Amino acid sequence: MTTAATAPSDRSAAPAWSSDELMTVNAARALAAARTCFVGIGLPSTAANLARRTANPDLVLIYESGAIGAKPTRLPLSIGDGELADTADAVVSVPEMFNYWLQGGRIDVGFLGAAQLDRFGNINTTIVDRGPDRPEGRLPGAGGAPEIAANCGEVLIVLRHSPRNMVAALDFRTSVGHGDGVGDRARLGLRGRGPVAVITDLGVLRPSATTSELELTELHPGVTVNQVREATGWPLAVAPEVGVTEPPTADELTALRALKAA
Amino acid sequence: MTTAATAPSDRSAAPAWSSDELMTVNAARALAAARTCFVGIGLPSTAANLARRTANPDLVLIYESGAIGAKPTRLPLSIGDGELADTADAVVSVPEMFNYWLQGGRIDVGFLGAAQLDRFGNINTTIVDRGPDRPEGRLPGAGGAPEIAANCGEVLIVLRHSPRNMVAALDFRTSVGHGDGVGDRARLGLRGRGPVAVITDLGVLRPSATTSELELTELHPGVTVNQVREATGWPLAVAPEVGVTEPPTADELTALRALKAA
Amino acid sequence: MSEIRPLRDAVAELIHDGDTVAMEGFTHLIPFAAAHEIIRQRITDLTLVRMTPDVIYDQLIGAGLVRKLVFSWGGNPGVGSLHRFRDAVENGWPRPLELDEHSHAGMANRYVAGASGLPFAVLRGYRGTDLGGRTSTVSTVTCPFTGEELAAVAAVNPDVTVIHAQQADRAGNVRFWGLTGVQKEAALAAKRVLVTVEEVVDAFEPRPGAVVLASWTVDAIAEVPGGAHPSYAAGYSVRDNAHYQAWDAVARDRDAFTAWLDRTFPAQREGAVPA
Amino acid sequence: MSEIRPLRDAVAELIHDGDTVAMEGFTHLIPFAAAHEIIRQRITDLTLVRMTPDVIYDQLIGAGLVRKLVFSWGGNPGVGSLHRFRDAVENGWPRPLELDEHSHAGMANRYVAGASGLPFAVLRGYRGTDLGGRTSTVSTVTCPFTGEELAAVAAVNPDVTVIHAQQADRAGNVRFWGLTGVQKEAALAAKRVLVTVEEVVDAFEPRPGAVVLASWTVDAIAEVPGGAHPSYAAGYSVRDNAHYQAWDAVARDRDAFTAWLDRTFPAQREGAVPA
Repeated sequence: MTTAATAPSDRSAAPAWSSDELMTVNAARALAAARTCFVGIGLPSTAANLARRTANPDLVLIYESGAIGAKPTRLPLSIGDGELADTADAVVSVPEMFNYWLQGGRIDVGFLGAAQLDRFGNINTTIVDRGPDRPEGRLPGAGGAPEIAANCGEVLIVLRHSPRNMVAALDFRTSVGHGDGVGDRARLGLRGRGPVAVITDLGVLRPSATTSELELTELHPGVTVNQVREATGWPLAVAPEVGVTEPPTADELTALRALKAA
Repeated sequence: MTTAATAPSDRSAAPAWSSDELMTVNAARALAAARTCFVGIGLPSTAANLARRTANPDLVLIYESGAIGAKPTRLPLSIGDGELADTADAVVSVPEMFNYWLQGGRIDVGFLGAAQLDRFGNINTTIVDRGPDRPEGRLPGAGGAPEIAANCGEVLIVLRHSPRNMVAALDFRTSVGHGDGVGDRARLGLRGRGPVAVITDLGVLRPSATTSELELTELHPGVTVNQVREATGWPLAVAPEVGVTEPPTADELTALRALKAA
Repeated sequence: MSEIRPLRDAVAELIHDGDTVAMEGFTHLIPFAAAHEIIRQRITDLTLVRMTPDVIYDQLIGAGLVRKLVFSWGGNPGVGSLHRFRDAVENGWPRPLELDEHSHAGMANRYVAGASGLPFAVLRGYRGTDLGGRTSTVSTVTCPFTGEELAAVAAVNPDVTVIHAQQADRAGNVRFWGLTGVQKEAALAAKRVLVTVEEVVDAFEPRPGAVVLASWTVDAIAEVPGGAHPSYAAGYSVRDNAHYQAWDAVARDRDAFTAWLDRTFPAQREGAVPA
Repeated sequence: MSEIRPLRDAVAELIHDGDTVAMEGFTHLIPFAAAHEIIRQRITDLTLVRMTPDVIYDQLIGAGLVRKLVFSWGGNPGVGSLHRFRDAVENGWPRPLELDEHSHAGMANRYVAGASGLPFAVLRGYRGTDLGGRTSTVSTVTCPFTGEELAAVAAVNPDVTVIHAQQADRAGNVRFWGLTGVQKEAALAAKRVLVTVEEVVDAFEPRPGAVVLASWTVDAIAEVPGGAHPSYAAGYSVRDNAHYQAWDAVARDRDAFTAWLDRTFPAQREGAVPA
């Protein structure tokens, strides 16, 4: 964190980082203590690869395509790019990945994106109401997410904060976060702890220990509570003490930009 | 068959072949039309390897240790000798072998031995009554046999004929042949046809189309029906016409002896 | 026992109108050339099965050949939507598309059950989601030992599975390596199997991580170098990511897609008046 | 994360009296050296799990360390009986041996369920046999789609799984090849994993057919060249069939066996008066 102060103090220049970079850097930091991470493509993959270059060089990246311990030198476009297999410690079949590795309870952290998220961290990636003409507008669907959400030790969710994404009621529940509230995961027989943090471009939400409802626990530098409230589609709970995330360090930004440029 | 006549006519010399050789040669011939054979160790393995050298050079040998298309140059002692893997078209894990290959219904012929066999071709390899002191004398147990008997297209059984082996009632039913009689396999949901031939050192028994009870259909050269009756622990059914098996050819004997000597 | 033959003949013989067809390959080794041959031959009313429909099924759906889709993730990986898939589902263009939608874990296990000769598979999945409410191929079973309730998914047994592999040998054995996905299970679950390969070799050299399908598990092999493009074949090509990105613009617009279809498969429109 | 350490320490730390222990290896790669270390340390009251008990468990049973055996085929492959196993079952010598007896398909699926985090597995098996009547770990389930009744077997999750592999690398990853059996499943089903290896190498060279266990799935690795003898390690040794044949005479007779035990593990009898 030694060099971070140089950037935000330079207020006359263009912002030293984008809100997406804030989101990604904070998502990578959330992996500091993980041994293994099941990585979805897109933002989760960027954050997990950044973590390997910064907070957690030993992080084992696991892609649903079958690569265990992948060490890609650049960001893969798909979860099946050749470099994932070429650099992996082991490559397994897709059924083995889902049965022995994910369902077997071997993965510490599942890292998911979401098209819609509700206050209990449940995820929709299946259909969205696009109005009277298209009440069932298609999204890609479930992929690995339902079982990642069910079986990983814990789940991190990363998505951009907007009322369209953070909704009062999902149009479809693809993956279970905390279900209908505290105790619901146990009732459903889901083994992992579920979502422990939702990292957005505005801040971080975490489930309340008593209700499992997401509450705002951290803001990114320069963001206000009201901004987050306005970007959230339900009446947002706010933690008694709201922290501010550390600004990205120069090392983090350099690594992230190198990763995206490669 | 061109050279076979020279041997049996030479009655003054020692027998040109042993009863075990008769059994093995006839067991190998029973594989003439098979594409794939699931091979147990011992007599079945000897017969299947002989078939590859005589009646069916393209026969695909499948060993439960995971070797598909093994082409051993000498008889393996165990089903896991290294040469089985070294010469195989593919090596798979043991769960895959039993689930995808055997249970998947991909194997034409299962080749089994037996410690006890009953009149419906049911097999015991688990426990035998060794008298009042040891009512549960141990045999090795089931191994792959129950599912080989259930899931192969058809089953061949090879064993030495004696009242101790061919019994009125099994001490334990390890593997199902024709169960309690005709229609029983279907009732149990067993998919293959079950035992189609029992090849012994005295002749061949096949299940009756109407009762599924084994009946004597062929004698080996020089063996009488009475000899077989005496060696069978139940009142043996005899087919209306009992054939005589072709004597071993010189090629068959040469191949068998080379195999056993290697 | 497999036969090595021209792709056109193999497709014509093995794939028929109304069939359930699985064309697998998890990002890697997707059998695009075989799909294009299906378009060329206008084989239609298909039920298509694939974990990730990908651009390959976007093309078949847009061409109007697909009645039903069985799948678990319908996006253009790393790019965005599959627009032909969306248009068919949302607007019924060029025809309505019935869906049987699962999770990846569920689909993988449906193939495993199919390959294993079982009517269903058991997994920890679907609990608490809305997925089970939209399909008749998810249910539950209770563990007879613990009393725990688990998800059950019905086996998939396609009429035909089509895969792309790096190599076949002269005896008709097939071998593929790299990310091997769910292709072994998809092939072993099917009644008929068609494999396109980068090349036919005299004999296989040792190769780490290779999956071998013995010749007696395959019906037909066609030698089609580059037959996975814009997907790839490890050791022969790399994924054409630019092509996947460019597909977005082609598929987004019905006219652009139709123009692509006309351009790529001119024979099927030979009776049409040039614009 | 695996640690490379002396076999004696690894066994002492990971395996305790009363544990359920699986020592797998299907004819190939049987971890004899680790079993001998268990005898040396007199770790007892074990429940042993193995598809084929083989000579390795005949020795542990004869040494009186085994309370219960979970298995599917208890012979000396290609030779005949396991006499120590028989003597324990038939005569309770040196102690009674409880059995949980399955078929190979059932045992393989019990490990698969254990590795998959499921309480049971489904298979086509056991129907019409007497096997189910003697164990509480076989039952039935009904397919929710077809109504068909199938066999269910309970998952096996050993306290410890011990396997022998050809190689580990400096990072503690483990690799084995050849006939790979059910070892991956047995290892992934266990709470703790101990691997003996022929050698520790700086880095793995490419190797066809190799199974890799990442270091974070293994607790301890011990370098024990020849640690599978009289079983074998493909690429390092061949199966010592003569040794298996000679075992028959040793095990057939209690005195001959006891003499072998005294000769092979003299330390444990050090308090005994010489004859």
